[in-house]
Amino acid sequence: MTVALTGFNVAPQITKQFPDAVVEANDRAVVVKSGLLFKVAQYLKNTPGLAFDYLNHISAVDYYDYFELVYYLVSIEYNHSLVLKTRCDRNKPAVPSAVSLWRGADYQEREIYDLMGITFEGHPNLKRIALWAGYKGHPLRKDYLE
Amino acid sequence: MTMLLHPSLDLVKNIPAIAADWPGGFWWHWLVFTIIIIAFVLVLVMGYIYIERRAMGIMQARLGPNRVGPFGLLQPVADAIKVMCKEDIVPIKADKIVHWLAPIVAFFPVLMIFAVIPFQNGAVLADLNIGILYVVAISSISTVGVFMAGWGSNNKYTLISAMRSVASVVSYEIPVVLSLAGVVVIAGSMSLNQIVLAQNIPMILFQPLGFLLFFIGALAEINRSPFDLLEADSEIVAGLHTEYSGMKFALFYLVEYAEALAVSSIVTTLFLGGWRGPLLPPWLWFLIKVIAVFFVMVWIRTTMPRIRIDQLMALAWKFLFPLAVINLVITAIEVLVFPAGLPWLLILVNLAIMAILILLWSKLFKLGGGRIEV
Amino acid sequence: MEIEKVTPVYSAAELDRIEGQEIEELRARSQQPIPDPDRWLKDEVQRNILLTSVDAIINWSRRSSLWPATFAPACCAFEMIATAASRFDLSRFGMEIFRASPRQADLMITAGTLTWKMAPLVKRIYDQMAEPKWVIAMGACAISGGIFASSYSVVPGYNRIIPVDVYVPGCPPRPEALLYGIRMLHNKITKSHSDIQLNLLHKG
Amino acid sequence: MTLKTEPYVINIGPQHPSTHGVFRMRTTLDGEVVVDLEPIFGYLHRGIEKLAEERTYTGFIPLTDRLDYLSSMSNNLAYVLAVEKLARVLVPERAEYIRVIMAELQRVASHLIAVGSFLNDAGAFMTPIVYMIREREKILDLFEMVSGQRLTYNYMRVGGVSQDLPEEFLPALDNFLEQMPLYIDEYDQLLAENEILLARSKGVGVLNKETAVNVSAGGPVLRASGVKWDIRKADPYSIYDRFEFDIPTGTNGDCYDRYWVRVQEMRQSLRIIEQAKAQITSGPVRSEVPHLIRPPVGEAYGHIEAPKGELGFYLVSDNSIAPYRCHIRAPSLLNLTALRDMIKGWKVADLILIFGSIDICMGEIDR
Repeated sequence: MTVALTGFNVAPQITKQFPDAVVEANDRAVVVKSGLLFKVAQYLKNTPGLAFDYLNHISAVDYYDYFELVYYLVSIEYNHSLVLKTRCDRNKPAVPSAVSLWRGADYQEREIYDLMGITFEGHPNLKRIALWAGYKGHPLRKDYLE
Repeated sequence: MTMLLHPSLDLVKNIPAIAADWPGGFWWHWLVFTIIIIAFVLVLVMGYIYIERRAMGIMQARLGPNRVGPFGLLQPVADAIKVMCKEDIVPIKADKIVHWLAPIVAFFPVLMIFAVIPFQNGAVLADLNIGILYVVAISSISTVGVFMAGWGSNNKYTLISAMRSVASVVSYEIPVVLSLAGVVVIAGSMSLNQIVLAQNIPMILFQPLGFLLFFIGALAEINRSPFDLLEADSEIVAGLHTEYSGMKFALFYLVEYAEALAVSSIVTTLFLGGWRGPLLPPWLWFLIKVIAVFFVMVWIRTTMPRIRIDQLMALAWKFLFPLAVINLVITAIEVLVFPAGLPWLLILVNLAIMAILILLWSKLFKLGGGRIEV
Repeated sequence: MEIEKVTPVYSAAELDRIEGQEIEELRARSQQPIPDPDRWLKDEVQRNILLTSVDAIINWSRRSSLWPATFAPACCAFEMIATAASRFDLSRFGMEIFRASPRQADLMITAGTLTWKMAPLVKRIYDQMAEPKWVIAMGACAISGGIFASSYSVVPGYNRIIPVDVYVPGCPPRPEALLYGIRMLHNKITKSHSDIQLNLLHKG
Repeated sequence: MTLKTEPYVINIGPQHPSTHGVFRMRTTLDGEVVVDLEPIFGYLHRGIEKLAEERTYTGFIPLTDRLDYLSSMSNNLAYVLAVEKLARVLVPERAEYIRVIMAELQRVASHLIAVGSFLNDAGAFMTPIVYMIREREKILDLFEMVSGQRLTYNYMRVGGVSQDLPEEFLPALDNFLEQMPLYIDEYDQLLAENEILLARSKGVGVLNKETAVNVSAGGPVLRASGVKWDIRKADPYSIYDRFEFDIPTGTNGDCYDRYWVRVQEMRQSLRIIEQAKAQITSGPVRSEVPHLIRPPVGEAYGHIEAPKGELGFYLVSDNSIAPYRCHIRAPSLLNLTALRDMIKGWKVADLILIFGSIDICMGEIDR
């Protein structure tokens, strides 16, 4: 059975390493600052005991005021999982890219860029994936007008 | 030159040889046989298409065409009429003359091969004393047509296909010719009619290895499965035919099956005793054998996956070529030792030699590999 | 082995931009359905007696050897493949030769949803097919966009892009339904005129 | 040796005989060797995630059928599991067994197509896929018995399945379970030692263990690389903890291993169905769920081991009748991430073969 680590389990460890990284920790997830996302992810991936070597999926949710990015991390070694979240501003949405940590993020980040309009800084090939170049708007946003 | 002719010619004697200028006069002979050959090729190509589709259907647990005419026999006719009535498209950036000429250049050499194939004793358009050399030389010209099509279409897929075809023909010509040499050494003649007359015992028994090498090489030369890299549907769309439609495509389609027909005729003539056989008339024996050989080709096509281009080359140079040379040497020694004709015991010896050589080589030679660092 | 680098004529970004433009243009152009090619119904009465037997043979050959183009966008493709495979066996009608190159195909079975991104390519494939050619719209998506009609990227029916001869409803249609559609197309071809005859009609 | 040749760009797809749908690869070739490759998606992007936001929770089930249209039952299962997690719905015992039987039958059906089209890509002219479709038809018959559909079943519901098994289903299933192992043996005989197939697929397109994990590959692709990771064992959903089965893993991560893992998984699936059939209980097949489900505010991630890898639905609810956000973790998309590494340096023919061995479904990739 995959043990789902909650925010309470992991937040203290992250805080120890990056004192002001954690925004919120609840029974489902740990929310970190978008600026420190890459560093936290790196820490989570490379620390023995956590070793989240498998990025299950990335998702983005539009909450009208902000975007929330959901990283579902799994450790195949320890068989546990963690939901890592980050929030970004709706006016100028940008978060650091995780491709250099998990290459599985490649197409998913492009998809979020395409459909949600969030820029991933440091992505090697950030362009539209599902729609075509020149398409207006980002369909998965809640205020998308057809 | 009559090593094998001396024992008993009774089978052949029953069938009187047709005069060299039958039915009288050079021009009549020429006209009649040209018509026979064209009719033979066209009708049998349609037959082949029908046989291939029905046999393939049955091997794939289904029926195959059966709605058009009795047992679907008219299916190839319908295909032919339809293809001929279709629009002919020439791509705007194609090399128009080359694109137009390619199917013709590919088709006529194949038709010319049949000039030396005997349908009965002496029933042949031109009984050339260098028959095999003629076949080998003429059949290679088709490749020029294929390459013209690949180049003239101005399409990358066709170009890849043409390159593959040229590469395979150039490589496979060598083992094919060497394995044919074995037959020539035993029969003591290059005339196809003489070779048939020399086969009181079908040549396949004296040349089992030669037969296999020739058959594999010929399959590769005419690009039939498992060597159908030319028209590899799953890789390069329709390969060579990608830009052809209508009548020109029909010609290429015809070439494909006419080549198969040519190969099966040559195999029949050289290895299976040609038109010879008991009871039935000679031309019927010839037809039966030709169709049986083609059936084997269909069988292989439905069973085998395709091999890769570098494996194709490796097979020619590392497997077929050395075996063909060894086969030729062994045959030459046998003929030297038994100048009065090969005794039937040699059949067993040859079969054993074939089995040993193939087992040995399949241990030495493995297909595989192929990655290039980029 | 050393390989010399050659810069391509267009960069990947440039190609993407051109393709995007093409899609937008086609999208603006094809907001109305193309009427179905039912020319044969009108001039049924004008049937030229002299050429009917030639017509009959040509039409017979055309309907007896309809070679479909390999074109499998979405879900319906697997019902099409099932139709071609052993249980339903399309080869009975001489249709098992799926031509990979549209140049040699007669029939396009549009098996699946069409998106605007795919639309220019479908149009190109259709244009690449040699005359005479037919189109069967297979499945709800191909007819009207079906279950995805309200989506932002789906073309509501292939008839916005190319003329359609026969519509086979279903989501996806069963193989029997597709076979019925093919039979309908056979009937339609039987009643159609050859190009020779149409040319004569227009002249006379 | 220095060989100066000019690489050229060739477009493979979206309409190409072996791109399994409308996938497109902008390939740079040097002669026959693949130098570079850029996959281009989106030719089947139907906006399913957006459509989820305008449909009710139950009304979205038919759309999940059309994601990976070769394994509709698995898609249904993953989605209803996510909704059940979100709305905290319990499922009756019998329904769980029915779900397992369906999901495993679907795995066999999907793998049949995967193996068949892999061999078709290898150039075996139509024959293997025709035989495998023949067997798949038998599974489709079983599905048709329970759902009335051949491809898009729309069978599972939140809190169970739409209807009970008909009387004739279990005998027919028995019959199928008797025949199927023989067919698989037949494939093994025909293919497992075919010299050309071995030459074409052994050592071709190797995906090593670290890369496979790093690119989030899943399913047979991950397991062929030697990672023993199967959601059915790692995080047993439904009632998978009650069955005994093995996870076949490969060693080299080449095309042949992926093919072999799929064949072995078919056998394991049959084993699971065998057990589920023996244990199945009688009772209701659907718990009482309101017609319009309004899950509490929150989020849930339901995932299963679909035939192509881990299929997950990430649902966010705002206590309305429609999902606020529905994200689909599509296994095929993530499996494709490694395509470029696997293909570089191989020939065009291998490109098609390696691509075929990943077993993708465009409906799921583009969504």
